[in-house]
Amino acid sequence: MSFLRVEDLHIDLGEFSLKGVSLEFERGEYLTVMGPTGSGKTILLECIIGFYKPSKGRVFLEGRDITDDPPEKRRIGIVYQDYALLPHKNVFQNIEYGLKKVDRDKVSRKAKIMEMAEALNILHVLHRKPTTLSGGEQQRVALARALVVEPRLLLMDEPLSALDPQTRHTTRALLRRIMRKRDITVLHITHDMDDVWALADKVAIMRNGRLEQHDTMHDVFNRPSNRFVADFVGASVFEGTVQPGANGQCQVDVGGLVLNSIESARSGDNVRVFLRPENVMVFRDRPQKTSIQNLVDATLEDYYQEGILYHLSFRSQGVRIPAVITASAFQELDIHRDDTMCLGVKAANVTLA
Amino acid sequence: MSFLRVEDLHIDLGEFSLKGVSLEFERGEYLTVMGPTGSGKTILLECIIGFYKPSKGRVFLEGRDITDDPPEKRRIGIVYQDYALLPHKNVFQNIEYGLKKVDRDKVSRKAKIMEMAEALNILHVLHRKPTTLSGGEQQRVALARALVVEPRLLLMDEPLSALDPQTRHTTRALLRRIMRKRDITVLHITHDMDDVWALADKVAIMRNGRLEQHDTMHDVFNRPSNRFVADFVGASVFEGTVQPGANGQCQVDVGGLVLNSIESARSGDNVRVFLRPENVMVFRDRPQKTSIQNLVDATLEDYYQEGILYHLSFRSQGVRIPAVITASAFQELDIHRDDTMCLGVKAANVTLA
Amino acid sequence: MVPTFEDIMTNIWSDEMQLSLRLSLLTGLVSTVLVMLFALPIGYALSRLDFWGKGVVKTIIDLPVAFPELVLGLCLLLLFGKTPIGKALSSIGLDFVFTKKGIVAAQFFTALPYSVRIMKSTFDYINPRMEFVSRSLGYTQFETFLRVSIPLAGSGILASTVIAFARCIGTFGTVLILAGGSYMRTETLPITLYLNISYGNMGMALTSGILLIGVSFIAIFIFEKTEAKL
Amino acid sequence: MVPTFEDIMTNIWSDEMQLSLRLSLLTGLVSTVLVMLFALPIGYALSRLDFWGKGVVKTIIDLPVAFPELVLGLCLLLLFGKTPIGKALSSIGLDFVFTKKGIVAAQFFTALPYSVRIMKSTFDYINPRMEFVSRSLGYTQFETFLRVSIPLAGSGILASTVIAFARCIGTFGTVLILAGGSYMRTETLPITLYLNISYGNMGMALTSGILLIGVSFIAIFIFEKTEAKL
Amino acid sequence: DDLRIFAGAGLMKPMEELRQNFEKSHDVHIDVHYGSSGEIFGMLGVGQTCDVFIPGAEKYTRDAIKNGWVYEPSMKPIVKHVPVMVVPGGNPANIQTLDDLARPGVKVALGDPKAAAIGKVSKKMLSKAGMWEQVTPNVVVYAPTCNQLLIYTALEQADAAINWLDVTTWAEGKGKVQVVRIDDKRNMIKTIPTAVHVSAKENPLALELNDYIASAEGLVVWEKWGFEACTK
Ligand SMILES: Nc1ncnc2c1ncn2[C@@H]1O[C@H](COP(=O)(O)OP(=O)(O)OP(=O)(O)O)[C@@H](O)[C@H]1O
Ligand SMILES: Nc1ncnc2c1ncn2[C@@H]1O[C@H](COP(=O)(O)OP(=O)(O)OP(=O)(O)O)[C@@H](O)[C@H]1O
Ligand code: MOO
Ligand SMILES: [Mg+2]
Ligand SMILES: [Mg+2]
Repeated sequence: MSFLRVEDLHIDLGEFSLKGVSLEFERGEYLTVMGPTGSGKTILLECIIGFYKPSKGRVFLEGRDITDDPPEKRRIGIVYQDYALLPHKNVFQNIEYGLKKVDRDKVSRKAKIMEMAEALNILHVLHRKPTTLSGGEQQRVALARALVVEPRLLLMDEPLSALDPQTRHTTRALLRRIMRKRDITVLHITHDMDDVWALADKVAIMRNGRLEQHDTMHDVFNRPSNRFVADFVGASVFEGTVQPGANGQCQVDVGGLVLNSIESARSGDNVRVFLRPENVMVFRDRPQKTSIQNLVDATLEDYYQEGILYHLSFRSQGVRIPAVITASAFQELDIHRDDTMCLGVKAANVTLA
Repeated sequence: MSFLRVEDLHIDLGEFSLKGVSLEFERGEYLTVMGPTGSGKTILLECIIGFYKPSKGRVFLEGRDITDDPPEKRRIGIVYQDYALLPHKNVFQNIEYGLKKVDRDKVSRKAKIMEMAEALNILHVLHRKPTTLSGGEQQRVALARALVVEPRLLLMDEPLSALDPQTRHTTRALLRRIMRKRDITVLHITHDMDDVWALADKVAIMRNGRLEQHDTMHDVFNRPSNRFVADFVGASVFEGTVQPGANGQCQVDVGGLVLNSIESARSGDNVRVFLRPENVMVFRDRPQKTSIQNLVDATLEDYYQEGILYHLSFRSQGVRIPAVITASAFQELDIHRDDTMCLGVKAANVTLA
Repeated sequence: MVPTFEDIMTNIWSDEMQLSLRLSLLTGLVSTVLVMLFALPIGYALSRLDFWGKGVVKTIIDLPVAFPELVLGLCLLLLFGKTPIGKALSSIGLDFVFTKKGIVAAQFFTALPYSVRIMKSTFDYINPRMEFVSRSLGYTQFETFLRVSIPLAGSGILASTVIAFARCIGTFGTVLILAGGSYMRTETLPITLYLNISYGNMGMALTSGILLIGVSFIAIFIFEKTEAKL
Repeated sequence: MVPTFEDIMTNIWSDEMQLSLRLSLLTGLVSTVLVMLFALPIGYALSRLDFWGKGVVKTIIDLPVAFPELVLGLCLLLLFGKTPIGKALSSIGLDFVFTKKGIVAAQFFTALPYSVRIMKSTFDYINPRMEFVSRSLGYTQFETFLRVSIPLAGSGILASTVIAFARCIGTFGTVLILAGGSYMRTETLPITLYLNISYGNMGMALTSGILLIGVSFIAIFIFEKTEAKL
Repeated sequence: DDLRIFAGAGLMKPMEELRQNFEKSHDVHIDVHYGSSGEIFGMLGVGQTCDVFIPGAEKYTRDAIKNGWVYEPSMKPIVKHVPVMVVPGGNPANIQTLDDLARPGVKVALGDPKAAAIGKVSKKMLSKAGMWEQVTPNVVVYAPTCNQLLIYTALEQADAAINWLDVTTWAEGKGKVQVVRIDDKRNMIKTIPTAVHVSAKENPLALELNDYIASAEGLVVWEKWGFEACTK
């Protein structure tokens, strides 16, 4: 029995509708939800918590149908995108507000709040009213308020978006620690890939009111179910044909380019082949002794810099292969447009579907 | 004469104060402001726009002292952290609101709005009231409202924080295009390094109500003025002594490790030496023929993965050297803890101060 | 005792009732408009500005609510009577004692405190940052008041208008004292009701009561319905 | 005509004035509390719930504001008089005609519509998401109403209370008709004022007027001052 | 157990004393409701009841009897009600006789002929004198009660008003108004009656109160407050 099960959820808001979202995950799992802005992530979350009543579909929590429960019976923690702090209470009281319902002991409440505030570095604003806080401070208060009650299920809507990289980093570590220790199940909406890498067990991708894919992190990133998801997670997709022969492993012909994969597939099948640019190694010369099973000569068509990374776009036999390398590697390889270089991809990094 | 000059700005909000912030930049420049949450970025912006009256200090715009001007005379565009869309007007009217003051022609207004809405991908919500928009949609409307009037100075407070990576990317491109074309000067508060890399001419770093550094992007990242800034921008700092001799270039002794730099310094001087981890190349074996002037053997003490990147921490002769490489490079190099490897840094990437 | 439906219809079409009805509606609407024209800026100022003695000013503005209508009427009579103020107003044609203008004045001063107090509280709920954004887009403080503060105060303006109108149309004592409550001259519906009770003319009294309720109901219903558009 | 300061002091300490003052304050406070106890939930329901015929319900609630006090008093007299409702209430000890309880009833029904309307508009300005967060943290709808909606409505509650209190302490006609306005028994300050004008006792009349203004001023001032704490 | 009186507003001063006397001697509580004659008459009209009914002029009691509200045998005349002209202190328009009310430019305040007893009397009196048509253009207000009429005179909103003599006593004492007598030929003096409501005709206490108010003992009180007994 899954912990949270969302079954065929529909909701119609006139201009926008959720169209049959089904989702389930287990106790203790950490699900991140991604998707373009306006794809319905927040609405989905507000359906689960009970702010919107679905026109069709059910929500089950620990096997119980909670679709018609009032929110106070659901006991689902939430961190709102716009924080929704109570303006008439100070920060301490805001955090204490929900805790009062689960912990009758004032001293123990205070200890918990202080611990949480310390971890989130908001001790200095505990006595202040939320309206005087900076964006990042408000966000951490909202987080503290939700975390301190240790809800069985915690929904978070872009909970780290207003934090600086440093704080975001430490807060992620905090989240990881609490989730493990308290066995909290989490649904976390984010636009930040780093949140996904650092926290997620599973990933759901939404588009236009529909769930495009809902899978383990590895599968979503390496085996996107369609081109939209592939683009969204930054994977490359090719159409290929499985070739006859080969030893246990499998060979796929992608427009003349033959790639080895450790996955198994029936010879002659048409398959989709996925590559992630960060798994493509770039060599100036073809390496001599190496375990890399796919080595391809390719020409650099284009590149651009983004922060400390260079995004390269190679072409080999009519197939476009992307790669990502660091600034230092870029310098070291002394790369120029139209250079012909050697690309390497491990057979384990060529996924099929 | 600089375009915007902030002179020794003080403001006291009880718990928090801005303590003598001075800042200036030229017409057409793009300044990004970073800093930990609660460091006073928003307050600084609200002082410039006139929401807070400074207790001391002046603000000059194009040479004119505007410190006491009412906001409507300043004509400074603003994108608020919490958007501040007018709830009684629909999205079109929100965008049109400021435009009415600068363009009396309805047809031309409409054309401008449609163009802006198209570029920001909010055409489908133009007729909606802001309260029904998703976070990212609201943010883009706030951006459109500020951009469409083409203010001489535009202040933006985390204007891309609620957008998905894809949209953020295209919006950055849009910003770059508009700024160049319209000669708009920008002050942009952000927590996202990618914004800085992609957009900034200059960078200011705030902490605790003070401006820690305000310089060109290159200098802030490669020559941080103190350890706080260095940590914030992710650079490593070492104390070193300039060694005698050498040919035009300069050699610095950092705890026994000798690094070459293309910068000049007087022999015997104590200097600070900066390295950026993405400029450190990692080799399994010492490369044979290479132009890299600094090659150091070092032991891998620790590493962790963040997204597609691996952060490595090496030690050589008591000096801790960080490096960043991509997942593919990590695999290719087949790295393990306690391996001894060779690190390379170009002399151009060793900066001194 | 209970008048028949035909009685009521005849009463409604009587000259006295027609005049009273028209006068009530006219003065009620004019007064309500005037009240709101004053209440909006005063309420806004009380909400946004901070000045020494604000508590006292607010109290003085609230105070007339506590006055029995007859007392308020007397105060107005004293104010507009043989005082310099009264004479000055009189010399520019603003004669309030025993006149139709007096009805408006009486209604105005009866309803104003309510509306001001409601508008002040309403503006307290409006985020000044909204107004600031408008100003940063080039609108003056006054334009911003018109284009941002007032539209955002919609629900409060509605409450304020409904109460002002109801108070204006229903006020009796103030109008009676200041405007005299003379038959067919300064006779609004509440005065018609009162006069006809005194005349022992229960049919007319009842009719004016019914008319007052009917007119108020329709007017308030229309006001309340506009909410959907806010 | 103008009484001396000594006159006023003697008048203030007269039995009639003391009784009237105490009765005014007592009934005014009791009524105000009762009004707010009813106005808060009713206003909340009108703001949050959507139901068929809401426009009509709102209009009916607003309507009594448009009634002249005497009419409202008569309506109450008819309601609490020899009707089944009146008899039922009477049988449980709630006798409103010509009693002190009647003063409270009269004031209550006079002030209630104002307070309800103001509270409705106030709750319109409160983001329901705040209430939702509270419920998701385990508070029931009623607890949330007490702990979130009401505190957030602070400024509106203040406006509502001030107007309710002022209206209660100042209402005259309703009290006169329902509670009888009899000397030394159901005599509030406005009634004292009226009775003494009628007695031709201008000194006492003026004193009660001054007292009414003074008491209202102090009470409203105290209310308005609490705003700082909201 | 309690008794209720509906009395004309102008009769308050003697009525209060009479009430206290009767309460003491009979250990009973009495509520008195004061209003203009038209108003208390109207209250009977909407079904309100009282024990004793004392309007400002006999006409109201007669009408009440006609409508079956008041018990006819109980009706007793008490005192006279005397109309006079009331002018602001100092008599700025120099009003001396009834004819002065017709002088152009004089601001006249009258009681509403249909609402107030005094209005009814004024209209009759002026009509009989053939002056109604001349005076009406001068009328600035028809006040529904005699009290209101007095206020307008005291506040100089009218140069003259026709009002009851007894109503003016306080204001006269304070120098706010002056009384100008109307010549007896043209004046119309009224009587104030007391009577028992039909619902109380079986109540001995009500009848006793009614008797007391009109008794010799009661008349002493009335005279003390400036009223003139009918019998004289
Ligand atoms: N009350 C409403 N009525 C109509 N449409 C609505 C309403 N609320 C939201 N929407 C629309 O539903 C869509 C999904 O909204 P939602 O807030 O779930 O987006 P999101 O995925 O959370 O986006 P973001 O990443 O920008 O927060 C948006 O296009 C939004 O405009
Ligand atoms: N009205 C106020 N009264 C007192 N302190 C305030 C007030 N407004 C802001 N502060 C405090 O000033 C500090 C700076 O706030 P500011 O909003 O400028 O931070 P910021 O740098 O923009 O942070 P963030 O990145 O989280 O938005 C914060 O600690 C905040 O709590
Ligand atoms: O007592 Mo009267 O009826 O006002 O003249
Ligand atoms: Mg969202
Ligand atoms: Mg900020």
